Amino acid sequence: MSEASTPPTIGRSSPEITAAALATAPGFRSRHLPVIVLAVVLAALPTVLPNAYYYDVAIRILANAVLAIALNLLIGYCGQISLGHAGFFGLGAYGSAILTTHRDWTAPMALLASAAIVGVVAWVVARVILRLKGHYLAMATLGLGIIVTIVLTNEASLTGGPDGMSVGDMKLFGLRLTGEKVWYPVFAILLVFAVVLAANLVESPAGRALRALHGSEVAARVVGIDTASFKTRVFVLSAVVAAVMGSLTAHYLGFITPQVASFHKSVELVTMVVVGGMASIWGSVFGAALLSLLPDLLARFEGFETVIFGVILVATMIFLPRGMVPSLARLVRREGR
Amino acid sequence: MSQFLQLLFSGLTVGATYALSALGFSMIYNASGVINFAQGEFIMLGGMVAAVLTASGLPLPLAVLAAIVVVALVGLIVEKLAIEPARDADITSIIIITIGVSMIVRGVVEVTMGKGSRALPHFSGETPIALGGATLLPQSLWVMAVTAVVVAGLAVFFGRTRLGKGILATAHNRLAAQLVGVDVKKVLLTSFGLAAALGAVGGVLIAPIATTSYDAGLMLGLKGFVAATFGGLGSGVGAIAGGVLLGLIETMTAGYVSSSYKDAVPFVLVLVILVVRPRGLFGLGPSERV
Amino acid sequence: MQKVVKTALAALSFAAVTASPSLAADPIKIGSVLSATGPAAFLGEPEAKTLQLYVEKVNAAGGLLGRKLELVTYDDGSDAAKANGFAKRLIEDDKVDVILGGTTTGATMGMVPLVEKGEIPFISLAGAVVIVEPTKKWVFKTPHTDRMAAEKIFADMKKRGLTKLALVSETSGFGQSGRKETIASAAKAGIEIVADETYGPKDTDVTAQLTKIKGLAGTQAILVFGLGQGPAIVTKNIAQLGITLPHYESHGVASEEYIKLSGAAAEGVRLPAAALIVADALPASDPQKPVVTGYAKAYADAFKSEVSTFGGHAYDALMIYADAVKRAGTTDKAKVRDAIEATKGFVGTGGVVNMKADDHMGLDLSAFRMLEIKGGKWTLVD
Amino acid sequence: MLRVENLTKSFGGVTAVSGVGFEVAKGTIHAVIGPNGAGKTTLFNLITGIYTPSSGSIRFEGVEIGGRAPERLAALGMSRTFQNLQISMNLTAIDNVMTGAHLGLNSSLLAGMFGIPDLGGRERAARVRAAELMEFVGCGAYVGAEAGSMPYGALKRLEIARALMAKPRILFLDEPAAGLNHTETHEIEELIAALGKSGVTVVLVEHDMKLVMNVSDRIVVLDYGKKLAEGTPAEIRVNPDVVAAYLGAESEGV
Repeated sequence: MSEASTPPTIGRSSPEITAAALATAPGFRSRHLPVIVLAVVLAALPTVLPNAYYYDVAIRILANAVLAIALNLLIGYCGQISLGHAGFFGLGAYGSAILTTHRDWTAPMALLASAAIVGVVAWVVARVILRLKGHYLAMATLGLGIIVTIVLTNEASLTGGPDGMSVGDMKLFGLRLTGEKVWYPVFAILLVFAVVLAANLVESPAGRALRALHGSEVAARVVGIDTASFKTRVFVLSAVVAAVMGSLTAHYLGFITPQVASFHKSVELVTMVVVGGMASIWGSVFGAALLSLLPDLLARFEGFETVIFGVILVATMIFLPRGMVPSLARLVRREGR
Repeated sequence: MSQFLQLLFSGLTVGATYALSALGFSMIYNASGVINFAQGEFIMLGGMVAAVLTASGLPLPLAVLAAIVVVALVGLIVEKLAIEPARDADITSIIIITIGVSMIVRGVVEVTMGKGSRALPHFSGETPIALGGATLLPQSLWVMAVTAVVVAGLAVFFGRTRLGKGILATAHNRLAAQLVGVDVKKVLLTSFGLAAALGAVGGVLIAPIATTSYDAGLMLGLKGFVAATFGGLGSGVGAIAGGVLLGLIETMTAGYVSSSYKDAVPFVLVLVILVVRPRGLFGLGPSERV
Repeated sequence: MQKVVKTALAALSFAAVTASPSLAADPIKIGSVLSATGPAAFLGEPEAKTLQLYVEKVNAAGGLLGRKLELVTYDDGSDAAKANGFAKRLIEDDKVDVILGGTTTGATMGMVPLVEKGEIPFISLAGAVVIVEPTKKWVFKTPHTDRMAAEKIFADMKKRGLTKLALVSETSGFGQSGRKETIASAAKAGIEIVADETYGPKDTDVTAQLTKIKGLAGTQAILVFGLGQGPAIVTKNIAQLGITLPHYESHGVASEEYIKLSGAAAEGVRLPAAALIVADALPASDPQKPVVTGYAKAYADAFKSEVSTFGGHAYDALMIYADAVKRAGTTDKAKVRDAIEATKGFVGTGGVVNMKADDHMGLDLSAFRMLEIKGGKWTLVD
Repeated sequence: MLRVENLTKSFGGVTAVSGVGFEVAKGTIHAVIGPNGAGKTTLFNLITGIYTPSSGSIRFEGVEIGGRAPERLAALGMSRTFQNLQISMNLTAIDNVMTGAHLGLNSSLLAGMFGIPDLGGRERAARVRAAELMEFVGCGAYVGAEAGSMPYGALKRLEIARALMAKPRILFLDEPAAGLNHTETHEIEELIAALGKSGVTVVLVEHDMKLVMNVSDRIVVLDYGKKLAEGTPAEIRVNPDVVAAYLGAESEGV
């Protein structure tokens, strides 16, 4: 404590301390190498995808991965559960469908408008419900999603009711986006962007603030983190991402039903986040891939698929409680030592 | 007036079943801080097992009893195999576990008992009772009466028995309860078994009126969760009040406003209530210590 | 099991599954996407069983054009978005020759753009009019439409001198499409809709809506438009409230299950349905008699359960396809499509099918019989 | 610098703090002591914005701050630690400390996503400073550690480092020595003394009388939510009321 006796500076720098500090900074290689690998894999994938069906599976994985990453920012990093996120996805999808079909808007304009509307809705909602904690927040978000589904089902003159409505192709810069092979690069690029942006975010001061408020809200507040504002902004961010993905998915599929906004879909998204690994971006990518593939893989089990799906969920949460990617990464690290 | 009376009867019947479901939620929430998304499946399972057994020739009272026992056992198994090993997991993870459990229960019922709907015979006939211009099924009286008995029984259990008091103590402060010698593991197990049995009772009571099928659990479970939140999670009085209130709101909305939006109204209302009272109508205030 | 492993490996690794070039002895691949689980499972399950049963039967009888049939079925879990994905899988990966199915209208409409683009014959098992109106080149359907059901009911009401109808429809796709068609064709038939209520498919109590209807003066009949257990609850609630008005149901409840669930409350209920469920009561002269009794017996023998008209739709779809292939003498998709469109006088469980370029269903009102439940049994009204 | 007047807080029917008033001068070390349940932590929570006062006034450099949210008080230069550890266990140790620099960094989500915050090297500088502070408070060995793997004593220091990271003008320490052994307590005492010398105004709640008497310039004594006495350590040591309160408390076996 000898340095303390020479005021007024608190804390002395030394080359050793500086080196030790910088060694803890997230390294360029550890952060960007996996992204480059991802980009290369996604770019190479078309050479081995035999036909449009596999493109379709790939696109579903990509879209779900983007959704899961955005939701993970809210659930995994920020610690705020949402059991109604498909509601925003559905609003985006139907926003685009309705504006292009009934109002003759161009698809990009409709997408932007729906995203903006969802942003405003999410902001208003967040201001009100993010004061709630734990299961009360779960209930509120769940209710929100269900209300969206009910409205989409009932307003049949706009939405086509429970049987759904078709959505036209999207034109972007004079290019008509249609077919799996055209959409694949769009979603692939989006995922790479999502991974890079999310990785940057969680390592930034804003990301640190999010994680800190998850760990201890009161500690975060006394160092000046406006927790209410952060929660709101992340909620809005993940809602807008969901809306944009909803719009794109609607154009890609060409047909949507209110089930895109259902409780089931919300739970599926949360499951991707949790099974893949909370507060892990790669976990979300992995969780999305796994849970998007499972229904296809289990399609032939004739009735037992629900049981198997449930067993996988329960077993993962019991044996790999932090989710697959973080738990396995930890195991590998321990083995390596 | 007779229309109002009719809606009141319907609302109370439906509300009583929601109350039973909500009580199940509250009981498990109290003992473990877990919202059990499989509670609806317990209700479904109760109705299905009883229906299958009566269809195979077992007398109704025996079938009902057997169904309650079977479902309680399932509740115990669920706690032992799925909840206990994950004690320290995050809220979100435990929600996923209970959702996984509900898928397993639903899937097993689907495979073993089929996808069709089933009805249980009414306990004492189907001749409606006329009352002030409205009619009431004898089964509705069963629903309300049994709910009242269950509520009274639970009051005695929590107020008088050692185990019941232990559950309450654990709900209040797990560590302190452990220190004064409450067997927390046993409390958790009991609460799951009891909640499952409660669900089964609800399922058996409502099955003659509403019929049942392997996929009936989700909606009943969600309604129970809404009712429990209405009243304030963990509050017994709140669960009953929430359930009855929810049933009344639904039928009154369907009767006087719009049947299309009757399912949306409870969710809108639960949002409003949470905004005004973040812990429901009868929930306790926040007790965070810094 | 081997197939599962193969699928698993292929999907996981995206390894190229080389599509083997078509040989003459290759089986004819029948693709289907059905709602074997989920809310529409009670429709999809008998459909799936029927296809399975009759593909076996056709193969046992020597197949089609000397080739065996191979059935590839996927379960969409009653989720239209999944149906869309599985249709892609059938077209692109399984390379099927025809797609039967789409248990629900939503699932069907989700697949329509794909089959139109993929130029593959598609016979839907779902009810709504939108599937075949406007006519889509590759899309056909076997079940009667909800509009026909409404018209059949209106005709029966007229005969009984009833004109004021209270409508109770389900918020499912089936119910809402039925509601739309009922309201749209009511005026033309001279029927006035005096109440328009709805209920959810999982509702446990509908007395509130019915109490409202009970309080309305001048109502002469009630029509419930829904599927599965919902209408049974409505029926029980009608009895509970002591409403004695003539009570119609849609063709959506034409299965034994409805009578079982409703019990005594179903007494006197009328509904339009295919000849299938009254197979035994049909006069011997009825052209459908041999077909429906044959199917009903085969199904009951194989699965130890009662037939429903829904399984019949699958039977009709498979047989219409088989018939078209025989006439075309090839499985060439365009030629088979033309042959399906030229189907004339085909006797199925749903009625006698006469397709035209602008009619891809080919059924008229004669295909519907008005039934009444008497003593817990279906009986013919006319 | 800080002036508390007639501060009162009641929870339901219970009055936890009643009419307390005192003043903290810039650059001094001020202690708040009292038996368990005397309202010390409640007083801290009121001043640092966790609780809203029922009545009374809190002025920080002449500005009324009663009921202001903690995040707004942090912007004014107020920082604190907690009696029950409040560490984000999902972060590394050094990241916990770095959260203290939050207000000095660009915390926009968009900027974060596009990697802008570190363009000026501010993030890097903050990281170095965080390590220096960890060294300063005596947990430099844990610079590369996960917070979850650190022992209790080190976590208490980590909280102080985090509070210092915010460059506070006034620092509230809530029982900094609680749960520490004799040696550790002594080190914390030296640390607090060093802080005082460097010009930070310190207010602390502490049970360890030796530590309080050694480092404090002034002491406020609370009992049953009321101010019992105030003065220098020498005055407090001989104050008959204080002696009575503590003897009374001790005779009850506290």
